[in-house]
Amino acid sequence: MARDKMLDLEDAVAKIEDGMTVMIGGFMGCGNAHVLIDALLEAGTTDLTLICNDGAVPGFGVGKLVEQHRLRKLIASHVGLNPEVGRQMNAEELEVELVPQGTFAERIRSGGTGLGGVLTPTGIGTIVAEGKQVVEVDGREFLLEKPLRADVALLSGYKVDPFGNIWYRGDTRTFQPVMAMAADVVIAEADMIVPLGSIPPEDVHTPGILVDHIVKGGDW
Amino acid sequence: MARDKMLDLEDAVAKIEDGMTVMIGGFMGCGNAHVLIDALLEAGTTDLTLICNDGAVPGFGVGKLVEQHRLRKLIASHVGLNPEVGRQMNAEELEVELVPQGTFAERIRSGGTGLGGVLTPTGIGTIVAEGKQVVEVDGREFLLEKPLRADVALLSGYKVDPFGNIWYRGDTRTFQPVMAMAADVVIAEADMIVPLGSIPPEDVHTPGILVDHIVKGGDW
Amino acid sequence: MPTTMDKQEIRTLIAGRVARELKDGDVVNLGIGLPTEVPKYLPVGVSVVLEAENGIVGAGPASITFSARYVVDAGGKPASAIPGGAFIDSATSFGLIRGGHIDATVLGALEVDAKGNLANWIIPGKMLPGMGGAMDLVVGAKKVIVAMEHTNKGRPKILAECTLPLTAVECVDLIITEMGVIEVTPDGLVLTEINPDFTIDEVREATVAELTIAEPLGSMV
Amino acid sequence: MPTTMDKQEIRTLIAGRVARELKDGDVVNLGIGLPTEVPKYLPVGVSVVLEAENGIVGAGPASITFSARYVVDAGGKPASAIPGGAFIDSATSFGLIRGGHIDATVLGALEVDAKGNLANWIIPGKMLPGMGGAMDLVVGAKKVIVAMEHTNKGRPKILAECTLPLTAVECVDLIITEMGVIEVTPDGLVLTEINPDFTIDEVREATVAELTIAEPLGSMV
Repeated sequence: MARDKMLDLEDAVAKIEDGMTVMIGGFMGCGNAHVLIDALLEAGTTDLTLICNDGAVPGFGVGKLVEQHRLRKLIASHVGLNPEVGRQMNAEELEVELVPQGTFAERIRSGGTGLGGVLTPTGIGTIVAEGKQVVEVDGREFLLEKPLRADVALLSGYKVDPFGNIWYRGDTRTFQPVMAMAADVVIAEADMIVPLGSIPPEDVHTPGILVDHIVKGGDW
Repeated sequence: MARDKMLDLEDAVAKIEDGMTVMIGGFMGCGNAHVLIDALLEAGTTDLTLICNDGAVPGFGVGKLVEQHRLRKLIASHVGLNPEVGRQMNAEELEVELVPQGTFAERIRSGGTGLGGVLTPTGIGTIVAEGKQVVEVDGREFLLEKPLRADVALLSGYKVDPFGNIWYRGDTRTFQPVMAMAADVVIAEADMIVPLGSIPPEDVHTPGILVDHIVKGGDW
Repeated sequence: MPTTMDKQEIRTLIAGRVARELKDGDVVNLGIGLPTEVPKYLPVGVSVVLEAENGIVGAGPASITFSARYVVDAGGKPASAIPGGAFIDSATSFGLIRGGHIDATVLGALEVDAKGNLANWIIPGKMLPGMGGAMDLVVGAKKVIVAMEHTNKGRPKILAECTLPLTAVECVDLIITEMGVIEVTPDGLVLTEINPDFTIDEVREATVAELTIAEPLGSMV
Repeated sequence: MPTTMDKQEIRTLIAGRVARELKDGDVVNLGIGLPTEVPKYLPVGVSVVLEAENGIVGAGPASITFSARYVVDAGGKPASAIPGGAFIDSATSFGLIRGGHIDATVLGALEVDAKGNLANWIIPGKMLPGMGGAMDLVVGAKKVIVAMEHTNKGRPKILAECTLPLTAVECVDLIITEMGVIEVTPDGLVLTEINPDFTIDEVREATVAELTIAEPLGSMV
């Protein structure tokens, strides 16, 4: 089980090709995979579809991907704190799909756990429901929201062991556990690489079987 | 936040009335709320609907509730290791509803998280699908499995703080985190009562806001 | 007299009145802005558990124990977990929210109407911050309290029918403004308390939706 | 000669052959009974990660480090987590299973048919153990390997069409018995390897479903 998944940063971001769909966890930049984002910018990768809760803030985290025009499309729940998102959207340089935050989490979870989608009361009677299937269960209406998946997920863990088990510090966990299940390739940056077995099995937040590659993070 | 939720065992099981629906976590008896089950037997409560993964084994955990004829109905995924379940079922003393284990977990999760149900590929083309709605998503068929809720959930935690935060040891966690969200009243037995703040916030498995009452467990 | 209250006095009045809606032990989610001031005004003996939808149950203010690099609140500001608090993932957080495990949510509004419909996330062509967690919160929380100034620079925000895209339908339970407290009932809006600085006519003038006046009408201060 | 193999030799043969289907690093869920013997026969250099659907990723044998009071495998027997293993809740465990994160599952069958339909959880009126995790496993695992004796005391179990209630439709990829290895293809069942103790005719006689014989036909031992 102790196979080493460590990869150089450049080799890791080389897995991401122009035009791919990428998931990045975190909230308003906190918990973003900052080191991987910087390497991705360095690599020049572009035309990406980003699935991330928000556009962060200018100059921080995924906000940099927006600023440097690396995104074709952003799927998020909130973009208000990064005015550049709105500007690019109005200039038709960036497509934005807004998803209620709870639905956003569940759509990713569905994508990673083999479910056909989510039946949620959220969005019923609003423009979010437009064009979507409504399913009635015991007389109550639910919106069918479809699964989300990505080519690559970029995670940020505090403690990561060589097998890829992740422990997230503070509330950086956010969407990362569901994203770890919903992407074809999962790359985690580790603030700390810890020995195998040093995360108690009960406290592993993301099991290592979901993580393909690990890079050294923390330096941002 | 440090309100004390401790309750005497008898007062705790008095919350459970004849005819109620009760959820109990664990797997083949491991992780069952053994102390609460014994107190429930003592209290004489009967005619219960039990939502538990299995019937455990004779003389152990929820197996005792079966043996002592306290159940009207059992909703479970597996009953093969407790022959008494089959005997009572054939004698029409006990109604048994079998649910695939993954669907069982998700139905409870739906019940606790306000979703309209689960869209699962599991069970399609089998007798499990009989009488159930099939929803097509992008050309693939999914079974709509409805939410499960209970009047009371009985949990078994290893470390529990006075606010009700729970840390489960080993693989006793099972269905307990989803059950904690899907019952009107949640009672946890604690192998160890630990001081508030002693479970690191990242490692709380069930947040205390979900737990109504705590009893001292461990002694079985 | 309305003109005697400055912005901060208005916020204080509203946040103070919201605080009296909360019961000891309530689990509460507070929107950004004015609602975050509510905890300052909780009566003695009342403490609530703050939930931040990005993953804190038992959220607290920024503290040296918790690095801002790893802990922020739902506004993206440095935060902490209080002793006994928990950090959870977003799917679980919104499970709590959608599943009815939050006793109350307090948030602002662009418009509210007679049926309790709420609009607070988009002004087409002008402002598109996104709904964030608001749509889930107002659908899932047991009690939805709108805390806002009664008008937008004199333009009524409490309407017969919302004109902006909705956040959710028939979701608001209570509206608390600097003019009074309005309950959403199946029969429409009921003014249950008034700020004695205003007359009933003044409140009605600042409100497009029809207002029933409770008997007796309480004072909000 | 078939009659020369006793039960344990049959189990050893089947488990040994299943072991050669697994690749280094595979995440594998093993059903109770025969499949649990597979890890003993893994070739040198091949190690797999065992998933137990009740919540262990990286399951190991009973050990003094882990109390049987707190750790059991999917058969309810004392177990452990290996270094680097994780304990997870059931919703997450079946998320892994349904979501295609398990490379292979190995389980027994009452019946399998030409389309890869599987029946292994109920004999109406006789045996009703319940499906447990089997329905999810065979729908979700990337590769479904049925490991079983070729017949039930001479009565064929590999049929043209299953007669018992199904576990899932068209889910089986590979059938491994003491007589040979059978692949389920869109064109039906293909015998790819044979136990040299048997002739093709003997295998066909013990199999109701039509069998295509691979060219060249390999040896399973």
